[in-house]
Amino acid sequence: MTPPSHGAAAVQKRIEKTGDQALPRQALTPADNQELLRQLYLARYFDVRLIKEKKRGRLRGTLYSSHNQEAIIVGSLFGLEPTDWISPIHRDMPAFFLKDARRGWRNPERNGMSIEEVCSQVWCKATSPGRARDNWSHIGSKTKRIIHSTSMLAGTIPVACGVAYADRLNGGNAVVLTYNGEGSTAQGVFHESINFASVHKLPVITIVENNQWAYGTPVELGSPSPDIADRAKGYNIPGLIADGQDVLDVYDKVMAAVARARAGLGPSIVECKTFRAYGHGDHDDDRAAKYRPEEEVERGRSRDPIAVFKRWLVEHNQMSADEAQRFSPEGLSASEVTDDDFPPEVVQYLKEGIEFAIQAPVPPAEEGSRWVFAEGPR
Amino acid sequence: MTPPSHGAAAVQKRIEKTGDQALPRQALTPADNQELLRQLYLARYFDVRLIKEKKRGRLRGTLYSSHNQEAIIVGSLFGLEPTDWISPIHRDMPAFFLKDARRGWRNPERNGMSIEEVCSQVWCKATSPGRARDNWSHIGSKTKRIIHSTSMLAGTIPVACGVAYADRLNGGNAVVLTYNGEGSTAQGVFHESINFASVHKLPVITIVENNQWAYGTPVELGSPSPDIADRAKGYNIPGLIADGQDVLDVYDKVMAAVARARAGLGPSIVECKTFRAYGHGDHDDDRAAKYRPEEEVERGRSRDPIAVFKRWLVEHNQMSADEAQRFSPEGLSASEVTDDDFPPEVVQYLKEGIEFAIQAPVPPAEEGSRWVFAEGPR
Amino acid sequence: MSIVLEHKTGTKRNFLTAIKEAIREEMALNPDMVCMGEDIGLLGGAFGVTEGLLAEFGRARVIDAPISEALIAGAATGMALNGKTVMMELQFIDFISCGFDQIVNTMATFSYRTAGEVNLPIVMRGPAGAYGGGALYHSQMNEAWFCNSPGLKVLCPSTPYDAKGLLRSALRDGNPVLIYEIKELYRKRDIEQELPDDYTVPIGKAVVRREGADLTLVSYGQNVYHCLEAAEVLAKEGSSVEVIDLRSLVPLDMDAIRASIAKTGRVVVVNEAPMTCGFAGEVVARISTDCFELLDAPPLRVTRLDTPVPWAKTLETYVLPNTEKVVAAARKVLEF
Amino acid sequence: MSIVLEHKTGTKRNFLTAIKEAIREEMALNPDMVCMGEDIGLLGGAFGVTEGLLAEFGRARVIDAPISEALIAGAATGMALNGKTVMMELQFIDFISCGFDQIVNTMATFSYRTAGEVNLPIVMRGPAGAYGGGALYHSQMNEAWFCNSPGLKVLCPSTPYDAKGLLRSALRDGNPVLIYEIKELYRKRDIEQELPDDYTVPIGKAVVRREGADLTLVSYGQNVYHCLEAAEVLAKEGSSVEVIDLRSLVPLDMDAIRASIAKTGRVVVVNEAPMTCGFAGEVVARISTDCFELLDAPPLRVTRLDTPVPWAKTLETYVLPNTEKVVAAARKVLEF
Ligand SMILES: Cc1ncc(C[n+]2csc(CCOP(=O)(O)OP(=O)(O)O)c2C)c(N)n1
Ligand SMILES: Cc1ncc(C[n+]2csc(CCOP(=O)(O)OP(=O)(O)O)c2C)c(N)n1
Ligand SMILES: [Mg+2]
Ligand SMILES: [Mg+2]
Repeated sequence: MTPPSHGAAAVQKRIEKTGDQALPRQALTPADNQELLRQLYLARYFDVRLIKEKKRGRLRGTLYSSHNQEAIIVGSLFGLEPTDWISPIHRDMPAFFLKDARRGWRNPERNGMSIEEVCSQVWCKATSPGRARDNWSHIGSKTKRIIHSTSMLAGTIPVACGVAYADRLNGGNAVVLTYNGEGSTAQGVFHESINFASVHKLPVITIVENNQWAYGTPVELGSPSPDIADRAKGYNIPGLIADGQDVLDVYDKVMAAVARARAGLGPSIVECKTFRAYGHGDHDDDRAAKYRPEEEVERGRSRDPIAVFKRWLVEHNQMSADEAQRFSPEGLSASEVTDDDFPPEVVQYLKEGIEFAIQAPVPPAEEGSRWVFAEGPR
Repeated sequence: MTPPSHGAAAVQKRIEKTGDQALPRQALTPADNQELLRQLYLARYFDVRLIKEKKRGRLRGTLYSSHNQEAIIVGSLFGLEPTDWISPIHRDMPAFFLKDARRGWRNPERNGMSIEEVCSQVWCKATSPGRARDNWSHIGSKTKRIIHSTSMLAGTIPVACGVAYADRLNGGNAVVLTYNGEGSTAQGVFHESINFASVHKLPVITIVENNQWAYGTPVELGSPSPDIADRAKGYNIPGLIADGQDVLDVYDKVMAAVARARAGLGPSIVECKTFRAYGHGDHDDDRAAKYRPEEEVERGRSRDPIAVFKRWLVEHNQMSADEAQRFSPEGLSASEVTDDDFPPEVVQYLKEGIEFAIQAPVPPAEEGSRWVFAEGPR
Repeated sequence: MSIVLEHKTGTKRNFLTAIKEAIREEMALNPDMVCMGEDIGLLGGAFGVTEGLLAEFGRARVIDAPISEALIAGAATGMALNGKTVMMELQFIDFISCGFDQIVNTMATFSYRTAGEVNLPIVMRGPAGAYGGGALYHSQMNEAWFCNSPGLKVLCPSTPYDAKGLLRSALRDGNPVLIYEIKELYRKRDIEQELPDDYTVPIGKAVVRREGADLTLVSYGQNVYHCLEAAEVLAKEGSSVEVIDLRSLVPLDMDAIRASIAKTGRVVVVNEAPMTCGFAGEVVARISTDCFELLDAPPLRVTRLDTPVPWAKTLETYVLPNTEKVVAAARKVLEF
Repeated sequence: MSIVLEHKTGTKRNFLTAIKEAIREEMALNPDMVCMGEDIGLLGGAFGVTEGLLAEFGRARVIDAPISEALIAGAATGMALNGKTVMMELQFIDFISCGFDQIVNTMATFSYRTAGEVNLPIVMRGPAGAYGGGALYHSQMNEAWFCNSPGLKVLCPSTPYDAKGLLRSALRDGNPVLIYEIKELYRKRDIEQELPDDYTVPIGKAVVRREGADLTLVSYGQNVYHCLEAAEVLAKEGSSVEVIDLRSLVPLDMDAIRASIAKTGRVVVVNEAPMTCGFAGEVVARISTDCFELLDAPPLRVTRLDTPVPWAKTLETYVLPNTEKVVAAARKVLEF
């Protein structure tokens, strides 16, 4: 049974480049670009490492891989101010520690989560920001301005609206970035929220990671248009389409939306065309092979965001072809790569996080009945 | 405190005429047009009569007047097949007895409710289609193909989708017309439903009665665009705008949508620009004067649908200027008109319905605990 | 303070005015407070509870929301997450079902899942209850859904004094609080009260509305008045009936219930919501577990039948509790 | 009939397969039946319950819905209104809250508000329950919300036999039926059963899983197994414990409960949902009212604490019922 198809081959064609001469990327220095690449490596390494840990039975819960979608997370976060808010969901684990990472991965002042915090969460330890009370991506931080999501898809967008509204009252100038899969945009609360954001010109940007599949349902059965950006038309707001495999294109489009939001002009939707590397979650890898056509898988894999960006760096003389060869996890699945495929500082960074998490205590049982209601400051 | 405004004066300008030469209206005979006018009178008379009854304390519940919005109900229903489904809501009471009325108001074969049934409902009697278990517009009929709505705004649209989907499976060729206020289109389930209808190309037509106000909230605070039809763009479906005061324009636009739906091309939104004659409900008449600018009220009242249609008939030589004077409730409020302002057959028709309802029994108390679950055929 | 001085101290306030005052006073006291709901600004609310707020506090703090209950609840959560205290009005409590997920899964759980990092000062309130011919969708008492959803406090006052005092407490509580306002009480003349200038009513404390020795009637909302009337009737028959008004469902004041049953040994719980899994059942369950040895007769419930609320008066009366039904149940228990 | 013959009669079926068979058989028998849900077609459902349906019955009758629970519930209502029987899958029962209004206000009330003109043959089913580390949003038992919403039947089977038999009954019932499928039982080996070729299990009948004379344990879903284990432990201590599996919550088989308590005089109700306004409370309330004279000890509840379900194993164990907690409660009642 082959699924109906908007035509996966056509996806690429629909990624309109803005063609704008004054692209935000012009402001990025070669050093910035090196940092972008490092972050891509880090996001990828985090993912492959977790996949391995999960396979070895060391982790509980389901792992929703962000493999191949890292350019969306890295590119969208790179230009944010520390005071901006984000709301990552199931497929965005690296966003927790990449937020504000430009100010230094280990910078304690950084307005993002430390790798220790994130690993503690993955390892279900008391040192996680939520003390291991909800799982995986369901963490957040008020001070670090990361909205805590639930499992209910699109459920954080109204919260983002409230955060943005309050920020304006508080005299702030923050934008709020929410992440969603394309399938989740079918939820009613997506509509209610974007509608409200548009009416009130709230600085809420909805990043739609259109990886063509919502679990086992192709985009054709979830949306009348293959371009989720089209949904923006119903709210009189911009719907940008970015090449989700191209970190600079994501950066450009998101920064355009950010600039607009910060100027008080309201929300945008930024659809990032991408491709889900594996099954929906790690439990789905085998079944995915049955419902997803092999040709689509191959086409998708062919544009690894690390490869795409390295190619650009080489073309723009910011990296030699040799250097580009040095660390090459691109195109390889989690089971194929080794630590040697990644820069040592990336491996080291995560290693420390994992070590910390492994040593950390589990939450004491009696905490189970605490904090149903406020107990005053923790 | 004046409300923000998309500019009520601009509303009229945005009513695009299709300009299409092959307008559905071309098929209407002068006799059809006389019937349309009769139906406008009937809808108006029903409303003013109920307002009077309510004022005298003879009715329970809240009355949401359809005064001044009758062209939407009459024009949208006129071209339907008996097998089509409709789903009227709070402001559409006349729709219950106008459905399929073209086949004869008193025709027992007609696939619409009899005036006795509707009056029984209004008078809260056991002879109402729902045996007076829910109030006012919350009635329906499976055999007559009228979907029973709840109070939850937009809540019947997903039901309409299901009805349409099943009709297709049943081998039918029905369209389903759902009615909504412009404010209700902010509901999440509106989005979920139109999205689904578009994906499956369901023959679901959403009539949006944009009367500029949702209770005490102007359209500006409920929608980013003054044109609710714009919401259609997010679903890749047509969003037509009709002059809700012009019964022929409503007929044309709805019939265009119906033709498209019946051809298997999917849903449409037909926004009908109109104006709420009184307060939101009869309880709101006095307060409405405080939140709604007087100039807006006057501008709105100036285009009574009965007057608009009579003018057209005179211009097109289907009525003499004298005839047009004969029954002239247009521009008058419920308290100003008398029975003499309406054709006698209209007055008589309703009178019989009311008489029936008044004589009808109230539901016996013990029915209160019945039909929570199926009891088999009633 | 000026806002307090403006009160017509000494004059009686009805239930609705008491609520109105509480909101206005808290808005004045707390610059971080925001009100949000459908038609609460320009119109001043379907029942007029928020009349005047827009003029006094401005559009930024008094938000006329679109008809989007899920957005409203979610945005309230986001505002509270970002430092605001939010009063969120449901136009009718019946429509809370449209924002249900945001309330039970996002808002209610926030403190728990963040291990207390985030506390949400949100008050959700709206007109509730039957007896007014509102039929299925303008009559609901659906409090049990929320009592079964950990993380929400649930209140239901029956007097102007409590309505104001509890609402003020709720707005300062730091947790999401859901208040069922009985709309049939909004303008009831014979329950009007003079209110002190500045006071709160603690959340979680029941109150004895009438003392008695033979039977305890436990209730809240408008059913309290059925209980008081029943107590009158029973008094004439020689029975001394105690009436407890719970006011707060979550948390529940079991001490007050227990103390009363210790005296009377007999109890009837009265509540207009559907019986199955309604709050009356919870009260009966706790009583039968905690007060087993004190009971001289089975604890009874008088509730709505397990039906929606129908429109026609005959039907509505048939399915809802009323004074006669309370008296009948009381007699049964007294004669046991 | 071929579809029945295809069963590997004589081989054991697990809980999931039993459900799968019921759906497939009813789809084959009833050409007006439709299945709808997220990922039920191409994927065959998150747990594989609907695997093969798309291939066998085609796209028109096996609908891969968008992630729109309100639409799904509303469309199910519309299809049923227009002649279809609908099996609607919730990917996890937790997400039912996103379609809540459509279920409680549109679907559940349809028969009532149309005075029986419209009956809706709809079965809503989905994986439910905790103990698997699913945390707050993949662990819920929120059945009490729906038991408090008149017009829905609510079931929770604990064996493959019941899962299949009840599902077939539900699909023929003509009312909206909501089935909580305990996902931890889906593939549990030691509860596999041989199933007869063609059978149904009546809705509204409880079953005695173990007979006993000293104490009644009332439960449903996976807590039945905690009760059975507890009964074993208590048997070794010399107590004879009866275990009742309710299977059907609405309607509830009070006769079965009463008959058991008439023997034992003691009862503990066990349920993994939060305590307040949970179904265990309803059972205790009915017992204390209807069986007052039969009780020799207070009826107790063993439920989840009034918290969400936390992720970490330590926490999850702390808040949920288990065999030890049931034993402890039973001892208390037995020693009373
Ligand atoms: C309200 C709700 N319904 C259903 C689910 C189950 N679910 C989890 S992920 C998923 C698919 C999401 O697809 P998409 O939004 O495209 O994100 P992706 O996983 O592809 O990144 C589904 C249906 C859920 N989490 N929430
Ligand atoms: C879900 C829901 N929320 C709120 C309401 C209360 N309510 C009833 S009518 C109405 C205004 C509707 O405005 P609109 O959709 O524009 O229709 P109109 O009355 O103007 O015809 C509101 C808010 C409701 N019925 N349902
Ligand atoms: Mg996706
Ligand atoms: Mg309107």
